[in-house]
Amino acid sequence: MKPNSRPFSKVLVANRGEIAVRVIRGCRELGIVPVAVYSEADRDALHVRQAFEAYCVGPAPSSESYLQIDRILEVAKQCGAEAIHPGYGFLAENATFARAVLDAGLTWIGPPPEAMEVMGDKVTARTAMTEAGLPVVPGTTEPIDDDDEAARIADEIGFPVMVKASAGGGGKGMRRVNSADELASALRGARSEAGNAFGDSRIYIEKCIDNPRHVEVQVFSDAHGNHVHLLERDCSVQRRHQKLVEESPCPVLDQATRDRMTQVAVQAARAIDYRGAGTVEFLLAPDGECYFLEMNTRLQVEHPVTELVTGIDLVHAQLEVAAGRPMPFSQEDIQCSGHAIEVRICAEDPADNFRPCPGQVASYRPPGGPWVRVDGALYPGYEVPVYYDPLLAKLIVWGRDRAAAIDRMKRALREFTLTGIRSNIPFFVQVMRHEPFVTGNYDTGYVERYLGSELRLGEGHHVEVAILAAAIAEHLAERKALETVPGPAKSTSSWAMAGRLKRLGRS
Amino acid sequence: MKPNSRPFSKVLVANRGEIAVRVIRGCRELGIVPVAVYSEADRDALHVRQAFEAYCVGPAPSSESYLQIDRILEVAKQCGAEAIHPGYGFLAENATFARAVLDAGLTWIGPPPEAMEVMGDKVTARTAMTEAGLPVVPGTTEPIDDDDEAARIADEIGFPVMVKASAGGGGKGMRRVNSADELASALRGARSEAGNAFGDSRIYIEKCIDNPRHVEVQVFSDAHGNHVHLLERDCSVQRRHQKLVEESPCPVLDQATRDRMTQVAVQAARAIDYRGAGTVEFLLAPDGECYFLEMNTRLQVEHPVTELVTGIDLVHAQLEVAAGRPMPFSQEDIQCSGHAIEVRICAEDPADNFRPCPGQVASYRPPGGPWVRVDGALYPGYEVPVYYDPLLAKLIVWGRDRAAAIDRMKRALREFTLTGIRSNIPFFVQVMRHEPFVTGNYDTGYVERYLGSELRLGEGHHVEVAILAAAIAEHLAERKALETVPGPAKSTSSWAMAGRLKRLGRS
Amino acid sequence: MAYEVQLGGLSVRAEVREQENGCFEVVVDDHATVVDARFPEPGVMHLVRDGEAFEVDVRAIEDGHEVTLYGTRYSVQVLDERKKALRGFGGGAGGRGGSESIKTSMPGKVVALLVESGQQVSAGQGVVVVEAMKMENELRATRDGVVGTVAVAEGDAVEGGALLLEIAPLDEA
Amino acid sequence: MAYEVQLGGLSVRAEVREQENGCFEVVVDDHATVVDARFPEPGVMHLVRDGEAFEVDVRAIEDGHEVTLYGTRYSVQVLDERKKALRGFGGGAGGRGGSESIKTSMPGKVVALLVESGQQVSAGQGVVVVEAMKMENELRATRDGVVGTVAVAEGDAVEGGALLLEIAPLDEA
Repeated sequence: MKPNSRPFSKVLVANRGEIAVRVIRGCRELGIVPVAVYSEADRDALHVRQAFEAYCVGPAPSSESYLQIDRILEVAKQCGAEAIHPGYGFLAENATFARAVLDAGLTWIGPPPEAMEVMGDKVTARTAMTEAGLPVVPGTTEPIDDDDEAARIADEIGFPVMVKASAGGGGKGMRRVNSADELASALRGARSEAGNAFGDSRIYIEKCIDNPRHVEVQVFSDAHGNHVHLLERDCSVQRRHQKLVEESPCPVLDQATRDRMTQVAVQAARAIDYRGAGTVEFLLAPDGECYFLEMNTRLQVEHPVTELVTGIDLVHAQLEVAAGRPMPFSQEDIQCSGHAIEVRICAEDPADNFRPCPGQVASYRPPGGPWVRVDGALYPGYEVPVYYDPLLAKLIVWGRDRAAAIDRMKRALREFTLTGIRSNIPFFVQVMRHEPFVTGNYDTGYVERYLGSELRLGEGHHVEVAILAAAIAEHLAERKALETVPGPAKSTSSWAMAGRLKRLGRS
Repeated sequence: MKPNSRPFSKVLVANRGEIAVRVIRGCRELGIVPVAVYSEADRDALHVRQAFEAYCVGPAPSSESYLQIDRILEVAKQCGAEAIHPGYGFLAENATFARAVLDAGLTWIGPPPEAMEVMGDKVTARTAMTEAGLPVVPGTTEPIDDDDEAARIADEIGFPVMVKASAGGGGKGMRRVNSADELASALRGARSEAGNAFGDSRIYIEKCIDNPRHVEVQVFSDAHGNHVHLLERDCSVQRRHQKLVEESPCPVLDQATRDRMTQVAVQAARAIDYRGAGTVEFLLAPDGECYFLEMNTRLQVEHPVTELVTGIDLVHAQLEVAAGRPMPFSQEDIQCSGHAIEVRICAEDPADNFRPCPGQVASYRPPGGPWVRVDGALYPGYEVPVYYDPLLAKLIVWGRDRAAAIDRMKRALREFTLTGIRSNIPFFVQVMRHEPFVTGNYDTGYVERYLGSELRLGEGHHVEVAILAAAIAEHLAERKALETVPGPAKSTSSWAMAGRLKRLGRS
Repeated sequence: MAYEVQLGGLSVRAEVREQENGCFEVVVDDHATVVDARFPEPGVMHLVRDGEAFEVDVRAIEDGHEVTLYGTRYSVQVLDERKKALRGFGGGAGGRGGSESIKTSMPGKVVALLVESGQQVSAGQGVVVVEAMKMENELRATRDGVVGTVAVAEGDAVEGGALLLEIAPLDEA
Repeated sequence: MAYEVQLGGLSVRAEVREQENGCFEVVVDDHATVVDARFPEPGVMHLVRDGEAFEVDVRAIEDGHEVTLYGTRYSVQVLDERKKALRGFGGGAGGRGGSESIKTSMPGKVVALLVESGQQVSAGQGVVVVEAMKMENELRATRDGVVGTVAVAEGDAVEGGALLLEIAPLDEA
């Protein structure tokens, strides 16, 4: 019963939002002092509230705070952190940062910078993986600067093509182009987004595989040459290349393809002498072929689904192997038990083209009960800032099988209280009862295919309830407006009314 | 991937609080319409908010609402419920109610009334279990009415003795008596409490086993003669026979004793032709002997720890077997994976002898993240009524091993935001870092042994932080008092101050 | 109070009366319903009607309330006599024939102006790019026309609903 | 403002000043500390001091605040000049020699009165049973004496802190 010695005494978490909270939780559980950094807009953010130390690193824009390598390293040295965990996004896949961390004599909780560089540039990654024997999607083997050249190459590959950021990830700087006349706008948009997101506006072009599924394999490696996989995740429910729903295992993968895919993923990790948590992404074509898409050299947003089906804590494991220890499990220990599904809850309005909806959270009560997990950065009264990604929380459920997991997700979604801002929770309620999703019969075009029709939010069977609720709400609002200056002669019932109204969020 | 047909279409949940919420969640997950009943004090309770139908069954006192058999049956018939789930407490172990449910042509989600009667009366239970070959604690074989007779018997057994309610459970109507002069007061207290809690004031006397552990075995049976166990739980961390912390597996049980105990528990279930979820409780003496204590013929408060180590949803299973189906698992399917710990979060002040602290919840934010489960009935603004049990929520964590589970529990407890009322959360923080608990070296006397000393809440290393926080809070409170009528000429900063203050809960 | 309530194509008359016991009697087109409505958390309404229970999110919007339940969102217009009268004077939604406004529906930052005042544009053409929460959104011309007022400059922070630029019909230019 | 702050045996002078940037400068016995204090949720204070971060529960109590962090609860008296003066007049805690009051610390119901006015009792003897949240609590005499005023009857609902009965010393009876 003796507790393990902690891998580090103090770790700086160079991130914000739910992933910073996730890593801080992992640190606290291992007895590590977690250090938060924050921008001026994030003083009241949950990751700051949960850290043991917290330092402001600059103004709200991430380029002036969370992307300030020098400032973050200065804080790390000043507070005596031994290691830096980058989360995902921001500097997580920035090899320059990783090197700077190492040069400062600190431990980088991530893969070797060389591995990051190979995979960080999507073009060199394609080349390296081809050499390692992985199947890749046809496309350019180097970045394209010139619009005319891009047009020529796209024509050669044949439309539709994908324009992708060389430094990309998470769908940023990515555009599908159906025909030549859309190309110029797509190139402009992709370059600008990529420049803003990664500080690198280079793009490349790839054949567009129609109706593929996005299936990825979680790999894990240590510094002792051990490489394992932790099964696959299906992340095909996407909108504009932003994943919305992820699950493990993939509902349609046959065991032979799974074996091939997981084996190839481990092969990729071994080829680049990988270390820590990584993800090898594949496109699974309708004909059963799979193509290497890219490797994400970091912890993924969707890592919890893997944690729930394997029982392995990936953040703990990252911290252990970063400290030079052998990974605390072997391939035989990794068994898939049951089924897990995650949805990404964002400050977006699904009824209005998923437009971002920052603002103040009025009420927040996450679902609870059996096999429901919420990884989030929310609390009642939290002001969602406009400066960052709209991801607020992830809701993850586990069930004995996929049907049980879907039923549990439905229950949990309806139990989720989040008002004051609009979120995409209603959209997920629709998805969980939508036949193509329930039967597992979906691909990466799923959301766009059904968004305007079967996944519309505007129609339902409770018109009468909506009318009653709206009429009562209006009645109370007008009652309140009439009672402008409540004096001592007022009856208590009007006070009660005012109280009710206030709680209704009308004032 | 075809969904299972639901065992019932509509189920009435004859309870309140966290267990009603738990059962409603289970119903919703299986596609069953959950019907809540509530007292006038519970209109805004979470179980009402989460049900699909809700009916008021009477005034606040439970004797006039949750214990009103006729009224509850009337609601069940009126709304077309097919079955009734009693939760725990209230009518859960009332055989008269179970029979009335059956007589009304409804399904009782619980064991046969005969089995409830045998086990419900602790005296007949002792007799039956002796006959079935289980080891029992020495004591009276029938209830005692007369104080003089009680004194004689207690003398015969030898002090210390336990006075227990014949109809008892959950520590209600239970008293330890160290010497003859304490007996009269104990008898009076136990009878009165038993009468109030169970409508049955009969008591009996048992030998007091000193320094035992309380270890119990979860059993499960169906109507087809299948009886299995789902391993054990250690619930020795108690105060006045109220369990506070439960874990599975028991940290000190050797495999031989575990095998014997689980086998005997299944034997008990089989002997009384049991059905559904039940718990056979044992006292584990320091010498390794175990004694049958009682059988609880219902779902226990602490069932989640068993769910987390076995992956089996006990509420789903209850619903399935109540519908006459065979249990959806066999003994071989039940494997213990990792370790789970639960703490019972109550509206009690651990610094003031655990006195009940009802009131309004100011802020509530449950912990989240990996392998943390909260089963509760709380929300921000919820008014905890004075009429019922102080249990507000259960915090349950899972870890790969016991040390990991304790570390996770520490993390989760510190993350738990609950203000406005006092709770016993600070007490659990103390327990989780207290050496006797951490090493598993505790028994049922643990809490009373250390409460006044090592588990005291009053001493810590953050005196300076406390002084700073209190001084700033006072400063803001006084600033607010000075700004009695903010006029238009006031600066915005005083408004900001007032806002801060309000959020601080001072007005 | 009595209201005209509109939802989708539906329009009904609803009157709300408070009862002694704190419940509401709502008369919808002469059909009376008693609703026990509570507000357990900000923005949340819990209703019990004849035993059926519903928990809904309620959010004030222009001229009414947005009600969300079970994955469906209902935009309900609730107009009293005064509001109806105002509406009558104000006319319908959107000025026909006049200039059209390009507005951003979300707060964010103008990262690129793709057109300038006086420039001729065709419907669907990208005119301005706004970044909000790290995503760039290209707003497009809603009609053929000529760019009129340009109310923002590149780099400006803008509120939700802010006017970015106007596009006048060709014949008015 | 300046306060006398007492915690356990400790007594210090603390002065709080607000800074332009919203932080607080707290001078404790001439040692100045800058604290960035925020109130993210009701009853919750988050403090950052020299990079160290603490989230504490703060609850107003008589003459001060109760501060809870990391499983420890600190009852901190915070007195300004006015309160200190009032305290000086009021004398110490608990009247020595006079009647002692039996109060309930929690709201609940009186289920049994075990003594009556004029009855002689000894310290530790059960005098009244109060039920709160389904648990019965027998309150005991805190001294030998004679029961004086009995302020409640069986079945009464009582608030937290309510006087139940008084016990006078034997010599005063």
